[in-house]
Parts: sequence; structure tokens; C-alpha cells
Amino acid sequence: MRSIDVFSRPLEYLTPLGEQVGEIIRDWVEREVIPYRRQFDEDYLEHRYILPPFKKLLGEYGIQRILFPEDLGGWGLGHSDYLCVAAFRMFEEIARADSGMAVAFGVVFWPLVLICCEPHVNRRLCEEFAPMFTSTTEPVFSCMAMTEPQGGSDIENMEVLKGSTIRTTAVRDGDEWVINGHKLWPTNTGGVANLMAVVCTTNPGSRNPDDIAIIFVPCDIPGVTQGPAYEKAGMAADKNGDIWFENVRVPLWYRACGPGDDARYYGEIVSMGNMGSIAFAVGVMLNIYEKLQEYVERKTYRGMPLKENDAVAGVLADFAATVEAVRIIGYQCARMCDRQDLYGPRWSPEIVARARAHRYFAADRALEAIGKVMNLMECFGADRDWDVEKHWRDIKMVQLWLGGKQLSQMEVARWFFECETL
Amino acid sequence: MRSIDVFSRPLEYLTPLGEQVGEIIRDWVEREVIPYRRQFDEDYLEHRYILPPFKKLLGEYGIQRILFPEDLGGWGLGHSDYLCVAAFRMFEEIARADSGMAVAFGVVFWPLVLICCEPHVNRRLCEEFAPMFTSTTEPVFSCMAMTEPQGGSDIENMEVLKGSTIRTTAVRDGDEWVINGHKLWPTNTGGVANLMAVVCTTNPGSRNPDDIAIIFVPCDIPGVTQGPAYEKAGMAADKNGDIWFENVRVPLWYRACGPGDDARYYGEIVSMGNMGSIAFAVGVMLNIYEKLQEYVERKTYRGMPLKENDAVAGVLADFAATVEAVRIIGYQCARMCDRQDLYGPRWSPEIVARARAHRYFAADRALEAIGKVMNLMECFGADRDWDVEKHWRDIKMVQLWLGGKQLSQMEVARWFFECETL
Amino acid sequence: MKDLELFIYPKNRLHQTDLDLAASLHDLAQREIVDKRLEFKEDYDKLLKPSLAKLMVEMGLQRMFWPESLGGEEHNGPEASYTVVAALEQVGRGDIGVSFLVAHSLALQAALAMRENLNQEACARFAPLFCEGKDPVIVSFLLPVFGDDGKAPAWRGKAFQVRAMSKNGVWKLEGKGVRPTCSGVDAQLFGAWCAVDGEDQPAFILVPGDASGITRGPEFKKTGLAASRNAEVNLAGVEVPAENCLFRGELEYRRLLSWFWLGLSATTVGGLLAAYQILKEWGDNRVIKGKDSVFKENPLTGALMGEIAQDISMSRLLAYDLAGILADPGTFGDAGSEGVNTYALMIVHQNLATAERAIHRTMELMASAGYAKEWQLERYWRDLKTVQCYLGSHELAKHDFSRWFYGARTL
Amino acid sequence: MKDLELFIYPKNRLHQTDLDLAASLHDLAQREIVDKRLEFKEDYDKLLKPSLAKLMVEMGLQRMFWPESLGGEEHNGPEASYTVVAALEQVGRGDIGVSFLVAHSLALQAALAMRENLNQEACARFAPLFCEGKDPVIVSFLLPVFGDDGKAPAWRGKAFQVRAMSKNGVWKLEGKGVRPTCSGVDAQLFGAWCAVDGEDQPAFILVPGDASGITRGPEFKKTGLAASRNAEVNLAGVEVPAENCLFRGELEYRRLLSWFWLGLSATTVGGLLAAYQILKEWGDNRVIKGKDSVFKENPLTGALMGEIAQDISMSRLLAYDLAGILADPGTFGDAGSEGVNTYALMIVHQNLATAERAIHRTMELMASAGYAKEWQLERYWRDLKTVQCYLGSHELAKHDFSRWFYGARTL
Repeated sequence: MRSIDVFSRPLEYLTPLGEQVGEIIRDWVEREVIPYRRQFDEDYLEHRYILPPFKKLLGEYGIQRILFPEDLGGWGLGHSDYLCVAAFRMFEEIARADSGMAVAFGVVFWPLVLICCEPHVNRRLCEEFAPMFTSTTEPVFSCMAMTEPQGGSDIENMEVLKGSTIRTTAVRDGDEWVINGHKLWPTNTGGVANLMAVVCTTNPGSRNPDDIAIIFVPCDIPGVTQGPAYEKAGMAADKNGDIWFENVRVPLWYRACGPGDDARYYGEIVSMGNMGSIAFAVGVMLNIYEKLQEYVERKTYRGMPLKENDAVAGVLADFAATVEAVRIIGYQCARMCDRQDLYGPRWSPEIVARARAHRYFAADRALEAIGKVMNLMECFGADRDWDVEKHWRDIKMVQLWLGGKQLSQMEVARWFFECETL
Repeated sequence: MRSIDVFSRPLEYLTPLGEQVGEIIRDWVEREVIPYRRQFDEDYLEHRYILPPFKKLLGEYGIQRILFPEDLGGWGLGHSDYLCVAAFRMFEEIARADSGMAVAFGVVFWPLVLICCEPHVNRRLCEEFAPMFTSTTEPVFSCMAMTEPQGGSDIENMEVLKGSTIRTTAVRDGDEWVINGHKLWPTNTGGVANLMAVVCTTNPGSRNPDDIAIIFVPCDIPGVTQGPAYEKAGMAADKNGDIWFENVRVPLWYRACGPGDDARYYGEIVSMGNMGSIAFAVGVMLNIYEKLQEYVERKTYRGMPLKENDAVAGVLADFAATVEAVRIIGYQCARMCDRQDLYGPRWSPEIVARARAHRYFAADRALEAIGKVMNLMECFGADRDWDVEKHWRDIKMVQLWLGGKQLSQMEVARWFFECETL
Repeated sequence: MKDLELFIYPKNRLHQTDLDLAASLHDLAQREIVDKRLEFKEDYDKLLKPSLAKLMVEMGLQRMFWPESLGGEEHNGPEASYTVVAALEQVGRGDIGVSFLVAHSLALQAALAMRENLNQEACARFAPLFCEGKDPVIVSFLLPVFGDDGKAPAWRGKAFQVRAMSKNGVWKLEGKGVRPTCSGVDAQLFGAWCAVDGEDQPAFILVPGDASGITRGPEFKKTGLAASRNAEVNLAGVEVPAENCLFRGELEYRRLLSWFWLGLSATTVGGLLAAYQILKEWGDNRVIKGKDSVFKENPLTGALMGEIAQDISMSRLLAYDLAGILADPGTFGDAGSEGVNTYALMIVHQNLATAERAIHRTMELMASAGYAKEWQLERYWRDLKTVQCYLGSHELAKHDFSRWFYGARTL
Repeated sequence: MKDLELFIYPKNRLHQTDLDLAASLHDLAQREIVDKRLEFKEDYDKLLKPSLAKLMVEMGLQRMFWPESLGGEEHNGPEASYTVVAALEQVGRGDIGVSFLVAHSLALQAALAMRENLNQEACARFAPLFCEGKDPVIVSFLLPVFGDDGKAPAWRGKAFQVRAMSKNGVWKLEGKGVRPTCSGVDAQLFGAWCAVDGEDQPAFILVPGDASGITRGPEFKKTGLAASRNAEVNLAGVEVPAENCLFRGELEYRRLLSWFWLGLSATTVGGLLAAYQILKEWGDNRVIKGKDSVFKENPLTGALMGEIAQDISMSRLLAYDLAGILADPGTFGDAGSEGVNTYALMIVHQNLATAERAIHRTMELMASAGYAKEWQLERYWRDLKTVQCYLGSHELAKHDFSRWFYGARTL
């Protein structure tokens, strides 16, 4: 059988570090995750089975350190111009086994981007939080607290609403922020996260970007409460729940980038979130490719392997063509986020729009392709034992998050067609 | 309005020469083609209006020379490792105005690839044919004569049929080939071509690759007859017709690469044909983007430009996302064909399969997206004056040629899933 | 025609006269259009106009609804919906553009001469034109469009193309660069849904093509529908008598459109049946992969052919479902009710989208024969896409669906 | 239920008893399933089994076709097809899995007890189980599958899962790792389409779930259909009397499948109607873009909602079209004829594909509420996809379509 590495990606973009870590993760995935993943799927509330492999990957291998500067015990990837391509590879590898785990993994780094990456390295916060990640072999999780009960995807809709609907408040009191509010749905909640970045307003109702504050909050301080994990159609390894902030106090300098810059660099969170989403879709498809190869080779039709039937081969081809396409688009998206010198700043409306376009195009195609594979596999397509149905359930969420498809469409139209009132 | 240059492509792959020629062509297109293209569409039989701009581009600007070695009066692009990316840009620019012209243009170079590119430069044939292209300011056209009446896309189905169904024969007689047979559908027939490469068999019914011969035939020698151009749904600038060969005699050394190699490097013809097809689709979509911008800006709905309606914006976004995706895939395909050192020889079954996958994925998406734009434009979508319908008719052919979709699917399945009997 | 019977339709709801009409139209379409195509191509004068005359005048399609007393056939009960589908399937199989024109005529007849809502005055005025003349009467509509220059009055988000004002028993109409639904060059009768100056209620007004003040632009080039030689129409102070205003209500307007869309749904099925026949011949005879494999027996191409048949089957069922809905206003409501009208719009959009996909795939299967004019397939592809464009944007139609199903009010 | 009436169906063809049954089932499904979902989730014993019992026994769905003399309701004319659709729409709206099980039962009843083809002997033998017991009888089928281990005998390219041989008036069945269409854990009756050793003609044999030699594997985990607790079944030398062979002919087999697919088509519509109601509530109440914009009034989300309504409308029409075809064998042919069976397969595939698309889009509109269990939408998505998978590959079905429409013979 062909390996999963047959699918095209721009070889020019690969870096030794990214590929090396990719190999490490592949090995980890094959030993620690794939054999047990069907158990993980039942483990959404406890994460009893899910945590140990994360301890190995994040804590023992130390991958949770990668973004921090080298002198603080990190690997300095935040400073590199190949962070996203490397991340893409890592995400692919984990998502191949379990895209829920890939999300939980990715979100470890998501808020840290705001303090570890040029041109907005926040050295003081790096120094403050690096030890949390570098001085332990236990896994450490972050979370990006954005969505609020009343607003749906309003937070993600920054260009239109400009934060005016945010209800989580940060009020300055001396040299501290006092945070009050209610967030829901962030990955790595439900008790998982150790550190959060919370999107707040310093002036409710304001459309002034200066009033949007992204503030780091360690999860073990007084006033932070996390609810239990939601029950969802899939993605058991990605715990989502409510968080309540009640007079939570953190130092003023826990704000990520400062007035104006928090709003500006929020775009980076969106671009990179979209880039990562494509990687999850690709990882999932790579695993389905393996499963499908096995299926159409093992099952027969009129005495020949199923794959020798032209009609079946048509479905196989469409699936392969989709993986080719989505992977190429994904790597280009990652490269675009890496090489800001060539493509422009990744927080710009232009790059945000492109990344959203790439993501929703890719997710739509992936889901369509996976649906067809399930049908080809008849009852085995719906079977936990073949894992395809799990991927299908999981990847649907990848398509829906980050504000859903319609919001993406509006941002894409706004940029490419200069719409003004959407 | 945003320029057509907003759509993503890998900037790392661009070269000064390619971009420079691209600019020249854009200028030519805007002055010589776009203002007159609606006339061209009626000119399928005579090419009275179509030839003069070609004379300028190919003959006067001398672009017909580019593949030949510099010491033979060419620009040496055949030797470069950026031929395909440069070609992609050129094809995009021409297709933006008229994809039929882009095809006619592309096919000028198609058979020449067999004699001008490493590792199979045929110096003697280069010397023989270079003057035909370099010593005149008249446009010179080539053609690649493959399809035969009985076989449909059998010729393109080289991996399965291995040339066994070819009926055009080349019989050795002393130091000459004597060619007999009937070909149809090649681009630049109907009297246009000056030089043909003809796919023949030296041993009818054989499946031995050594027996497939690609032989160059100047069109003005005795025994070559071309029929009139077919009437087609579109692509007036791409003349297709029958060619009959009756005891046509050419020297033995007019064979492109020699026994075994003709069959082998035929894969290159297929890869590059597919790569070019994507470029045509992108070019067409770039022009539709311009037209669409104008349409949704100029037309209003409830007192606002149409584009400010969210439902319209959804269609606009889907179109933009498709252009993004298809263009990225196309450039990666071109790069893959260029950098054989990284991606492997472009005539290999692997690259042929990838290029076919990229092409049919891209063409399907493009056609779907264009169909939706037409519907959004209501009656103006079907209107010659808005040019979208012309592109739609033309691009359908891009999707259908090179053996059609099903053949592509079979090659893709064969390679990615190691099917053996398809 | 036996092959077309493989596609199930509610034969048990059709009268023998419908079946006979369909059979005659099948033969006529074959003889007068399909068989002459390679010779005459899309020639209007030699091919399309004569066959239109045969259908409208000889076969009597332009007399169908009008009262017998006025020379019509008075086939004007709601169950005529089945007749419309049975007829236009066959006409559409011959030529989509011709069928498109017939659908205009039948819709106007249904709006004026339907038994339950017979408009005596209008019938008396206009029936003779249809029932007595020896030439086909080409009817065209001037309807609101989606997207305008920002100046026209709007109706449900669409922009009126024609404005009317009533004075002293005379309607005066104004419209510049108006785009008719068909035949701007040839139409003898324009039905315009007009904004009325100073009033909220629009008016549907019939305008004779030769009225003073009407001028017509040059024929457009367009992707398909050669039978509809279209051109912009200008109405500069065109005056028509008060009786030419057929109705003012949305109910009547929607009734007209429901019947129009019924006709287009059936026309679309006709195109699909034609594509089926072309593909069947290809599948029977084309040999691929060397010598031993007939096209239809290959698992991949055979499966795609099956998928196309599925699309055609569903379209035919849906066109007849719409006929069934229009045939029984007691159960489903008036043809002009919002619900029935929504269904008519859904089904015609559904069928045109299905046809687009199915004919696209048929072309893909036939490769270059798919786009060569010789094989005749490509004209159905171009024609049906043009019908879809003229029908209007699916996005806007979806807003209508949302109004009905979700009670959306501001879309 | 009034909101569901917005979606047109041929009310004029339904009897009042059908409408009454549908209304009762609507209320029952609401009360016993939908309203209890948040509490019981997918609990088989607390939620699904009790509601199945209510439907099958109390409401009498498992007695519907059987002769009155045997305790059935003898609603066994072909027009019962309308009853099946009206009923399973409502059951499916409550729970797809429950409806899936009911569809099995109704198909078996139709195959044995249909007026025109009543199998006296089989009815006498099996009706009491359905008509006299107080528990729901869960019926499951053991059908050929697409793709096997290369050793099983094949039928139309599919592989039989069960082999049978007849000796001395006894059938002996063998099958290893057989995958039932449903309820491998719970079924009381398996209907197996078996290869018969040494003969070309297969046999459809009913096997009681407690027959000696039957063993059942552990329950599968699967993506949906919690009501069907499925497991592999092994048949090792299972012996049943000769009368348990219900038929040997393809005609009868196809008849069973046509009715089964009718039931699944209607079940699918039920899921779509449920999705409609969930989306409608969302569209009425969700506010986006700050404060002033209700979801359904936004042009983009409103259009998508309209598109979903279009999908639902077309599916409902097609399910009833199939009912209409089965209801009139005089016009369309026997339910087991190749043409009608092809239509049944086309429509069920069409509806399931439409449902997949429509519910996907509904989820997209509802974003995280779409996949949170709380909103109840996601289970229809998982359940209907599972039904589609169990129905079988669309590619293979298309080969069946090609056989009918193009006369393909070797696919």
C-alpha cells in the first residue's frame, strides 16, 4: 500500500525542524494514540485515557515549549519564519489519529502566538508564563476564550462589530484588571486549561479598537470557574464548556499586546486558526486514505478487489484528488502566514480573508469527499471500527467553528469585492 | 475595483522572465484582444480577425521562439527550470481574454517540448525546425496529432492500452518514414498548423512502447490534408478538424525522441497539457472576477450596490474562494512539472496522475463556480455582451479534453490506489 | 417514444387526449426540428419559425385555453396543467427555445382564460389574435429584474422595468432599455408588470408589439435560445386602452407565473429526455478501451449514465407533481396563492439545476462529441442554461421560499 | 403539526384514516420521543424500546397488513403505500432509528400479506407473532452486500451473506459474521436472502431469532441509529421448516425491497421535517450582528434557509410520488417489477442524499448549536447518514438504474 506521504505539498516550504518534529509525532501517534483512539471517543467527560498520551507529547517530549524563546527554555519557533508550515505538519500528523486531539494540541499554542511572535513579542509575559510550560513534564494547556452566550460568532466578526458586543469586561483597578463575564465553547475548557487568554472589553459597547483587551488569566486563580464539558456529536478530545469570571484579578501587564494592538493582532488568531483547521482536515483525510486503501483491497467484488471496479475507482480518484487539492491549499495558506515579508502581515484583513476562503473551501470539499467514502463503504462506513465515521463527525466541527461558514463568506466577499455594509 | 492580481499564488515560484512576459501579454491582450473578442467568437471558420493579433504576439514579439536554444535564435526557456510556471502565467493572461486563443498559443509549444527540453533535447530537430519559428514575423503554429476516429481517448490512455489501438502507421522505407492514417480534433488544425507531431505506431496492435513513434511532419508536404474546422459550442480561436496522411514521407530522424522514449516522454505531454488547462481555467475566472465586480457594483438592489446584499455576497465569496483554490493548485502543478529535481520526472505515472487530479478537480470547481455566477447575473449571464457566457462555453471544453474526466479518474485511482486492471 | 416511457409519469392522471397530443407533438418535434437540425442548424427563418407556426397554429397550442365561442378549444380547467406538461416535454425535446415561447403563450392564456377566473373582457379582446390568425403569436413578458441602475421603483427587491400611469381611460407606459423575457425582436404582444405612478399596486398591462412609441434594439447575441430573438425594447409614451390592463393583484400575477413556471419545468424535462436519447445511442455504440468494452457496460461510465437517468426521472416526477398541484386548487389552493406559487418556483429552479448538472455530466461522458454541434447535445446545454438565467437568480428565489416557510418578512 | 402542512403533499390521495393516523403518530412521537430526548438521550431501554412498543403494538403498526382473520388490520391494498409514507414521516420526525425498525416490519408485512399476492401459508404462520404478542417484533434482514472476502457466492455483483440448502423439507442455513440491516442484538426475526447450494435461484427465508445455531456478536458502535442495536450474527447449521422459505423469485424480493425503500424514503422526510422545525425556531430567535438582525431576515442566512426548505419540499413530493407509483400497479406495474423497483431505489437514494445536504447546511447555519447534543439536530444528521450507509453504495445502485434505462447487462 502507498504511504500517506504520497500527497503533494510544496517541498520548497518544508524545514528540517518541522519535518523532524513531524516524524516524532507520527511515531507517537502510532504508538500512543491510534491503538486506543476508539476508547478516547467515549472519554469526553473525564479525559482519563486522553491525558496520558498528551503528557508524553507535550510534557515529556516537551513540545509545549516550542514557541517560547530559547533563552527561556523554549525552542524559539515563535521567532522563526516557518512556524505555520511546521505547525501544519504537526497538526496533520495528530489529526490523522484524532482531530480532537489535534485541536487541543493546537490551542496550547494559539494564545501564546500573541506574546511569542514577532513583531509583538511580549518579553515580560514570555518570562512570566514560560516556566509554566517549560519547567514540568506534565501537559499544560491553554485556551482562547472568545465566544459569549449572547453573541454567537460576533466576537469573530471583528471587522463589522469591532468588539461592540463583547460583554466580558476588564476594569482597571490600580495596577490590576478586574474581569467579569461568561464565555463558552473554547477548546480546552471543561477543566483542561491552565492558562487562558480572554477577549474583554474595557468599555462595553465601544467600537474603538483600543477598548478591546486580550488578557491572560491563569486558570487557578480565584473567581475563575469552569463548567463541565458539553456533549457534542464528536471531537471528544476537545473539551468545551462554560467559563465564568467573577471579579478575577490579574496584573495590568497581563494584557497581551496593549490598546489597539490586541484588536489588530487578533486577526492573526483568526488566520492561524483557519490555517490549522485545514491541517486538521488534511490529517483526517490522510487516515481515511489509509483505511480506504485497506478496505478496497480487502473487500472483493466479482472476485477482484473492490478497487479494480471502475465505478469504485471513480470514487477513489475523487477522494485522492480532493486530498491533493486541500493539502496544497493548506500548505500555501501556512506559508502565507509564515512569510509575512512576501505576503503581508498575517493579521491584515487581506490575509484573514484569504485564510478564511482557503479554510471554508477546504472544509466543504473534505466533508463532501468523506461523505462519499462512507457511502461507498456501506454499513462499514457508519461503523466505529473503521474510524471513518469518527473522522466525519469530527471534521464537521472543524467546518463549523471560527464563526461558521457564513461569517467566512462575508469576510471573503468584503475583501475581494470591497463590500462596505455586510 | 481590486485588480485581478489579488488572487493568491506562491510568490516563491515566480521568475523575472515569466513575470515580464506576463506583463507584455497583458498589455497585448488589453489592446489587441479584449476589445475585439466578441468578433473572434464568430470567426471560427476563417480566423480572419484572430490571426492578426497572433502575428503580433507570436511573430513580431517573437514569443514563438521561446523554447528553442538561444544559439538557435530562441530564448532558451526549454532549458530552464521555470518553464511551466512562466507558461502558467502566460496562459492565464491570454485565457483571461480568450481561452481559445490561449489553447492555440499553448499548442504552439506543446510538441516542441519533446525536442527542446532536458533531458531529451533533440539538437538536430531543434536545428531543423528553429528557423521555421525564429526567422519570420508571421505566426507559426504547431499541433499535436493524437486522437483517431475509432479510438476516442484511447491514445491518451497510454498506460492501459500502450498504443495498441493506434492505427496511424509509420513504416520505414530506407531512410524515410511513410505515414498513413487519419487524425481528428487536434488544436490548430483546420489549416492553421505549420508543423505537426503525429503519434504513430510502427507495428499496429503492438503493446511494446518501442513501437510508438512521435514523428514531426511539416504540414505543407505532399500527402497531408486538413479538413475544415468543426463547429463547436465554443473556443472559436481553437480550430479543430480532421487530418489525413496519405503516404507522407519524412526523414527517419524526424522522430521526436526515439524508440521507447517517444512513449515515455509522451507522459510529459499529458502532464503539461493538464497544467496548462488549469491555467486556462484560472485566466477565465480572473476575467469573470473583473466582470462580476463591475456587475455587482453597477447594478443595485434596494438602493445599494448588489454586492452589499449578503446573499449576493455569499455567491461572490464562493467564487473568490474557488479562484484562490484553483490558482494555488495550478501554480503548484506547474512548479511540480518544473522542478523535476524535487518532484520527480514530469513524464512519470506519478506526476501524470497528480496533474490529472489537479486538472479535473480544478475544472470541475471552475465550471460550477462560473455556472453560479451566470445565474446570479440573470439574463445578463447568458448575454454575449458580458462575456461570462463565452468563458463558460469555452471552459467546458477545457474540462472535456485530454481524454475526458473518466480517463483522468482512472489514472488517478490507478496511481494512488495501485489498481491494476482498470 | 417508447424509450421515454421508461421514465415514469402519472399516466393515470392524464386524459387520452393528453397522451395523443403528446404523441403527435413528439412526432412533429422529431420531424420538423430534430431531423432537420444538421441541415438548418439554428436558422430562425428556415427552422424555428416554421416549426413554431406548426405547433401554435396547426397543432393549436395558441388556441388551447380560449373559449370555444371565441374560436379557442376551451381546454381551460385546472387539469389542463397535465396537458401543458405532456405537451411541453415533447416540444422541449425538439427545441428548448421554441418550447420557451410556447410556455409564454400558454401562461398568458391560463391567466386570462382559465375557467374559474375567466376574464371575459380580455378574452374577447385578445382571443381573436390567437384563434383567427394564421401566424404564431409571440408573447413576451416585461418583468421586474434583480439589480437595476438604482433609479427604478422596486417590488420585493426587484426593479420594475416599466412604469405606467392611467389617465382618461388610457394607460401610458414608459420604459427604457427594457429587457423582455423573450423575443424582443419578434414579439407581437408584451405583457408588462408595471409600477404605477403614485400607487402602490402594480398593473399587468398587455402592449401590442406594433403600438406607437415602441422601438426595439438590435438582436442580442446570447448563449442559447435561438428561437427567442431577443432585443431591448423601449417604450416611450406608449398608449394602450384601459382594458389592456389585465389585472392589478399579486394573486393574478402569481397565477400567471405559476403557469409559466409549470411550462418551463416541463420544457426542462424535454431537454433532459433529448439528452437521454443522445446518450443512450452513445452508450450503445461507443467502444472504449480498445475493442471489447461498450460504453454503457463499463462500471464507471455505466454508473454515471445511471446517475443521469436518476436526475431525469426525478425531474419528470416533479414537473408532474406541479401539474398535480395546479390541477387541484380545491386541495392545494389557487395557482396564484403564495404556497402554490412558491412550489412552482421551487420546482422550476430544481429542474433547471438538475438539468444543468445532468447535461454537464452527459457532455463529460461524450467528451468532444459533447460539445461538437454535430451531436446536437450542446444546444440543450446552452439553451437550458439560458432559460435558467432568464428565470432569475436562485438566491432571490430562495428568499421567496423563506418567506413562505419561515415567515421571513424583510428579505 | 400545522407548520408541517406548509410542505405540500398529495392530501387529495390520502384517506382520512391516513391523516388521522399521521396526526396521532405526530403527537406520540412528540410526547414519547422528542420531548424526552434531553432527559433520556439515546437510552435504548428507557426511551427507544418503549416508544417502539407504543408504535408497533399500541398504535398497531405491526398489525397493519395482516388479514383480519389472523388478528391484523388487513390494510393491505396497494394504496397502503400512502399510509406507510404518512406514518413513517411522523415516526421518523421523532426518531430515525425507530422509524428504520418500523420500516423493516412494514416491508415484511407488505411482502407477505398484500391483498393481490397474499401468502396464506406464511401469514398463518407468522401473523400471530405480530398480532397477538404484546411486544414489538423486531425484524431484520440479512441481505447481500457490496464487497466481501472473496469467497461468498455473488448475485448481481453483491455477495450473499447466508447460504442455504434444502433437505427433507428442512432448510439449513450457514452464515459467518453476517451483518444484518438492523438490530443484530435484538431482532426476533431475520429475513435472509440466501444463496442456495447447487441452484441458481436464491431463497428468502425467515429465521426466528431464537433458532438453535444462531449466535450474536457484541453490539457495534456506530455513528447513529441507536434504536437499532446492531451486531454480527452467525448462523451455524440453523434449521427452519420448508414453509419459512417465503419466496424464491426476484419479483417477490424486489417487491419487499420496494416497500422497504418506500419506508426509508418517508423516514428520511421525517428527519428533514424535524430539522425544519429546529431551524425554524433558530431562525425566529437567533439574533446576529449585534442587536438588530434576526437570523431568518438576513439575506444570506435567509436564502440558505430557503434552500433547505426547497430540499425538504422536493423530498416530500418524491416520497409521495413513490407511494403513488406503488398504489397503482395497474398503471405502473407490480411493486416488484424492475421499473418500479428502480424508481423506489432512485427515490430513496435521492432523498437520503438530499437530506445529507440539507442537514449539513442546517448545521452550518446553527454553528456550534448544530453539533451540540442539546439542540437535537445532530442526531438526525448521524442517523440519516447511517441509514444511507446501510441502504448501500450509490455507485452500485446507479448500475441498477443503468440496467433499467439503458439496457446495460453486464454491470
